[in-house]
Amino acid sequence: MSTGKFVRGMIDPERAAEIRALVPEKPLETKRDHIPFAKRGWRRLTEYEAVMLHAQPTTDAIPGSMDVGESVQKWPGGRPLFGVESTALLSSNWFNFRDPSKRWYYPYIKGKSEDGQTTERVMKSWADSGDYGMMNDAWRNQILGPVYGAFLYEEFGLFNANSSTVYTALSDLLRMWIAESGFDKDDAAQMIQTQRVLLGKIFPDFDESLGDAKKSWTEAAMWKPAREFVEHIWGEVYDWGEQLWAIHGVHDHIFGQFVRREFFQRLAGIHGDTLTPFIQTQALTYHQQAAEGVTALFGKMLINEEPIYSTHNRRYLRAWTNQYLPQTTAALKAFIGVYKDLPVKVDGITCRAGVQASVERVIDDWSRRFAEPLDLKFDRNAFVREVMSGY
Amino acid sequence: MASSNLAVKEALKANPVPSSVDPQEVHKWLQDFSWDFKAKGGKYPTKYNLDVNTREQFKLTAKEYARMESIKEERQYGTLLDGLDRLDAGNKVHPKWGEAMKVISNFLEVGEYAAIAGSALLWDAAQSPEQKNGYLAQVMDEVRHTNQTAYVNYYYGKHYYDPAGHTNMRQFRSVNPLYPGVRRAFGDGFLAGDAVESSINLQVVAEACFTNPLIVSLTEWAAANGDEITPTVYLSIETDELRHMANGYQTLVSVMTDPESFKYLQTDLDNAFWTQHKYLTPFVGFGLEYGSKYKVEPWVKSWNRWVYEDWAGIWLGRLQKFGIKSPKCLADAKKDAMWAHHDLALLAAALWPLTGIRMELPDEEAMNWFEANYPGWYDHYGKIYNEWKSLGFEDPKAGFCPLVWMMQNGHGIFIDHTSTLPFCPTLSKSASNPSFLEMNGKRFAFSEGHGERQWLQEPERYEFQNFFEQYEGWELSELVKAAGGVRSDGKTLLSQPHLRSTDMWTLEDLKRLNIVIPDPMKIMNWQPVH
Amino acid sequence: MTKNTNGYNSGTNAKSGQAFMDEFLGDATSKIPTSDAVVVALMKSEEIDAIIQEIVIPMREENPSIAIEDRGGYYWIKATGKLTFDCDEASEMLGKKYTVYDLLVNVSTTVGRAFTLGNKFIVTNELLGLESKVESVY
Amino acid sequence: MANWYNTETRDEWQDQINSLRSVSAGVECLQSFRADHTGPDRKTYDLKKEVTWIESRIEMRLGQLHSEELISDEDLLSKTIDGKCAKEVVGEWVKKAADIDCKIKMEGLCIAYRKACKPPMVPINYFAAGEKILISKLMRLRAIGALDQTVEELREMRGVTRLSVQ
Repeated sequence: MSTGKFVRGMIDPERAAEIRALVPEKPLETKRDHIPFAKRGWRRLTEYEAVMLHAQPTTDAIPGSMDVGESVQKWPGGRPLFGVESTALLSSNWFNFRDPSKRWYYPYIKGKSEDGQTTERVMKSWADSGDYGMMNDAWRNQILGPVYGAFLYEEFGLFNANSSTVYTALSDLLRMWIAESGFDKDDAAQMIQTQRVLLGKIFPDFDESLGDAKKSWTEAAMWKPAREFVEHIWGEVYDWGEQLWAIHGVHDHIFGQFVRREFFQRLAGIHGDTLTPFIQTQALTYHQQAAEGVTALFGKMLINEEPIYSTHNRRYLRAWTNQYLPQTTAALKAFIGVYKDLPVKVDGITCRAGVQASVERVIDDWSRRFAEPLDLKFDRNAFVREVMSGY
Repeated sequence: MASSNLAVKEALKANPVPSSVDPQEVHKWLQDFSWDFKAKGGKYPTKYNLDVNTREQFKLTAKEYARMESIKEERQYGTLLDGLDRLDAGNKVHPKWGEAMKVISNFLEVGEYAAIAGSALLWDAAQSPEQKNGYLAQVMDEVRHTNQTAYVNYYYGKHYYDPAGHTNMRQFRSVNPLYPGVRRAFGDGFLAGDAVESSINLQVVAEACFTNPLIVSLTEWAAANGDEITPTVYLSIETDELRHMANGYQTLVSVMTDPESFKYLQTDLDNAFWTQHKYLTPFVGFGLEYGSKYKVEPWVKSWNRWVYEDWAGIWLGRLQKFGIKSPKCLADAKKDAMWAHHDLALLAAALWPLTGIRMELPDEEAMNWFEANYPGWYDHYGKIYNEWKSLGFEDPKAGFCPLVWMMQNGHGIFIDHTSTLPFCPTLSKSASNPSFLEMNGKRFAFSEGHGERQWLQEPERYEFQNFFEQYEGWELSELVKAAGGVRSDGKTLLSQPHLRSTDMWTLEDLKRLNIVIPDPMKIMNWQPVH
Repeated sequence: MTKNTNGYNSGTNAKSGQAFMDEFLGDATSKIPTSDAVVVALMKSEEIDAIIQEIVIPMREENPSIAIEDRGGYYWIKATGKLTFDCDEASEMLGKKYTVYDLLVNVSTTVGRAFTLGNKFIVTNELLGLESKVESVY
Repeated sequence: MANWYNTETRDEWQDQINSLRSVSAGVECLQSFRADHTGPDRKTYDLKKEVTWIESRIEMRLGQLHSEELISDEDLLSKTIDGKCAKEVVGEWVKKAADIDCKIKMEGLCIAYRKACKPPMVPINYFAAGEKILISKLMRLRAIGALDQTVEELREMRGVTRLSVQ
C-alpha cells in the first residue's frame, strides 16, 4: 500500500492534464516496425528477434554489424572486444543467425522453471509413493554412485567450456543461444546432484557426496578419453566455432547422447529406477535444442546459405571433425566397458548385439544430422567396430 | 519469531523431509563439482590469482534461478501487456521524458549487452565453482536485461505517439557523438581487459554504484513524468543487480586474501571508478534533469546519496581497513557531479541534429530550478540558452546553428581521447584540465588529467577513430540521412530542437546550415608548446 | 524532516543550494567515508506492501535506526547494522508458500553485503568472506 | 553486406583484396598493412577511418586462401600460415618476454606480437594462448606504481609534444 505522497504524472490530475495537452491528435510517425533497417536473414524476424537483433555494439569490421568505426577501449596489447580473429570460420554476415527453437529469455526460463516444478512434484511422488523401493541396490551404489556422479563432471566441464564461446561469439542472437546452451549444461550437472541428494536422503547406504564420483572421473580408464576431451576443449581451445562444433556437433551428440539415452535412460528401468530417465529426459531436450542451433549455425548459415565462405567453412568443419571424432570414438569405447559391471543383464539390450544397436543408433543419428548435410566423410562401420572392441 | 524459526530449521536439518530437495542443499555441493588438470585456469590474460575457495552469497541453482526469474518475467510482461496496455500508458508520458527514453534505454542496452560477455569472462576466470555458477546466472540476467531495455524502446515504438527513434536508435546512434562514450564505459570497459578490472568496472562500480541512480532513482523521475513503463521494467532489472553486486564483492574477496594479487587492485579500482564516472555522472544527470518536465531531486543529491555516502561509505569505506584507499580522483568526481551534466547538456543541445530525439531548451521554470539547486547555473549556462532561443534555435527558417555560434564565439569542441566525450574547454564548469598532445604524428585532446594518464599508460588500448575523425568531410544533412535520421515522409528529421508537432525541421533546413564536419585537431593552427 | 541519521534527506542532503554545494565540495568530504549502514530498495507489490507493514515497520522497535521512504515505484530502506527478512514469517503472514527467492523477485537493490541463509534474506554491514564466513544452513 | 557507411577508400581496398590470389601475396599485403596502418606505432594515420575494416577484410581473404591450399588438416590447424610449427613460433615470443622487466619494452613486444601473429598468421588456439601469457605480464608490469607517476613524468616517458592553438 503506497503512502500516496509521491506525485505520479500518470495519475496526478494536474500533471496528467498538462501531458494530455501535449499529445497531438495524430502520431508524429506512422511507421512502427522495429529496426526497419535490419536484414531479414533466412526468415521473417520474430518479435523477439526484432527486439534483440543488432543490440550488439560492434565495429563494422565484423560483417553484418550496424555500428561504424572501431571499438573504443581495447585489451592491453590491442585486442578488440569482438573480432573476426576469434574463429577460423568466416561469414558474410554474422548477424544472419536465427535460433530454430525461437527461444528468447522469457519462454526459455519459463520452460526451465516448469521443468523444475515438474521435477519437484515427480521426486515427491516418487519418494512418497515408495517407487524407490523397486530400485536395484547394486545399480544405485555401483552405477548411480560413481558412474552417474562422474557424468556430472562431463556436464559441468562442458558448461565451463562454454564460457569462452559466450565471451567471443560474433553476434547477438548467436550469443543468446550459446548462453542458453551453456546454462543448460550447468543445469544438467546440478540435476544429477539433485537426484543424488534425494537418494542420499532416502537410502541410508547411498552417499551423495562426490568423492568417489570425482575419483572415478579423474582416475578411471572408462572416463579418460572423455575427460581429456573436456579438459582440452575447456582449457585449450580458443576458437569458439571449433568449441561449439566439437562440443555439440561431435562429442555430445555421440558420446553424451549415448551415456544419457542409451545407457542411463534405457537401462535404469530394468534396474527398477524410474527416476533417472525422468531427470535425463530434460538433459536430452536441452541437447536437442543445442543440436538444432548447431545445425542452423553450421549447416544452414555457414555452409548452405553462405555465399562466399561456404567452402572455407566446410574445410574447417571437416578438419575439426577429423580431429575430434577419433577422440569421441575412444571415449565411447572406454565407456562401453561399463556394461560388464551391470547388475542386471537383459538379452537383446545389454548383450553385444543390443549394445551395438545402441552404438549404431547414436552414430547413425549423428551421421544423418551432421555428417551427411555437410558432406563429411567417415567410415561408419569402422567406428562401430572400434567402439564395440571396448565391450 | 526469529529464534523459533531457527529451531524449526534445526529440526528439519536433523530430520530432513526425505521427498524434496532444497536448492540450497544442492548448492552446498557445488564446490566439489570441479577438478584439477594441467590446462585448467582462465583463458584470458589477468594479473590476478582468483581463490578457488571463494563462496557465492545467493546459493541459487539453475532451476531455482529459472523459477524466480520466470515469476519476474510473468509479472513484468503481465503489467506491460495487460495493465499498462489498457491504460494507454504509452501516451500518458510527458514527451520530454518519452524522448529522453529513446536514448537512455538504448544506451543502457549497450551496457547490458556487453555485460553478457563481461560476465562470461568472469565465469571463465573464476576458479571457484560457486563463483562460476554465480557469474553464469549473471550471464543469463544480462541476456534478460538486454531484452528488457530493448523492450522499453520496442514498447514505446508500438504505443507512444512518436515511435521514430525508439524503433531505429540502433542504427542512428552510430552518428551520435555521445554514443562512443557509452560504448567505452559500458561496452568495452565491461569486457575488454583483465577479468578483475572488468569486474570492478561492471559489478563494483557500474552496477553496485551507478545502477542505483541510473536504474532505481530513474524510475522516480519516470513515474513523476507519467512513465509507468520504465519503472515496471527497470525495477525488475534491478532485482538481478544485487546478485551482480555480490558477484563483484566476491571477486574482490577472491583476490584480496592473496597479497600477490592485492597489490594490483588499487590501480584497477581507481581506473575503473574514473572510467565509469566520467561517462555515467554526466550522462545520467543530463538524462534525468534535462529529459524531464517534473523534477524529483537534484542529480547531485542523488549522487551524494547513492555514490558518495552509500556506495563509497558502505562498500569502499568498510574495506579501508583491508587496505583499500580512496580513489585519487574522488574530489574531481564530486565537482563533476555538480557540473558535468550541465556541460554535457549544453553540448548535446549544440549537437541536437545528431541525437535522434526531440529536445527543448530549459524553460523559465526549469531555469529557476537549476539556479536554485546549482547556484551560478544561470550566469554560466542559462544566458547562453536564452541567447540561442532569441537567435532562433527552434525555428527551421532562422538558419541558426548553435555549433556555428560556438565556433564564432571561440568555444571550440574537442573529443576527449580516453572517454570519447565531447568537451568545450572554454565553457566547462566541471573538473577540467585540458591538454592537447602529439605523439607519432597524431594529435590527441584530453579534457582532464585522469583520462590523460590512462592513455599515457596504455596508449594501444585507445586506438580508435573519434566522431570528428570518422565523419570528417561529411555534410551534416547527408550524414543524418545516411544514418537513418529521417522520418518515413522522407524529409522530416528524427531529431528536433523543440517538442511541437509544427515547424519541424527537415533535411532541407539542415542542409541550408551548410555544415561540413571538420576535424578540429586538423584545421586549427596547432603549435608545440615550449 | 526525520531526525534519523539514516533518513532519506539527512546529513548533507538536508541542505540545499549554496549550503549544500559548500558542504558537498568541502575538504571534509574529499575522502571516502566509512558507513555501518545498509540500504535495501523493495519494488512495490502486494507482498512487499504487506511485508513493509507487518515485518519491516515492527523491526523498528528493535532497531530504531531503520528509515523507510516511499519513492514511487519502490520503498527505500536504510538501517544501521543489519536487515533480516525472514521468509518463513512472511509466508505465515501472507498465507502462502513464500521462499527467500520469491522475496528476491521484488528486491530492487541493496547496498551492503546481501545473502540468503535458508529462508532468510540478510543484508549486513559485515564483510562476508573477510570478516565472517558465508554461512549455509545445510 | 555493407551497412549504410561506405567510402571509396573501402571500395578500392576491397578490389585490391579480391585480386589477391595466393597466400604469399596475402601475407605480404597483411604484414605491410599492419606495419603501416595499425597500432600506436603505425607509420601513418591516413587510413584511420577504415583501418579495422580493411585489416579484417584482408584477414578474411587470407584465411580463405589458406584453407584453399593443398595442405593437411593437421597443418591447417597447427601450423602458421607460412608453414611453421605454431606452438614453437609462439613459444619463441614467450621466451623473448622472459627477461623483460620494463613495461615499455614489454608493451612493444606485445604490440609486435599482435602485428606478427594475429590470425590468420597463427591459428587462434595458439595465438591466444601466447597472448594470455604476454599480456598478463604486461598488465602486471604496468599496474605497480601506476598511480604514483605524475602526468608530467608520463608525458616524458612517452615523448609526447604539448600543443596549443596559435
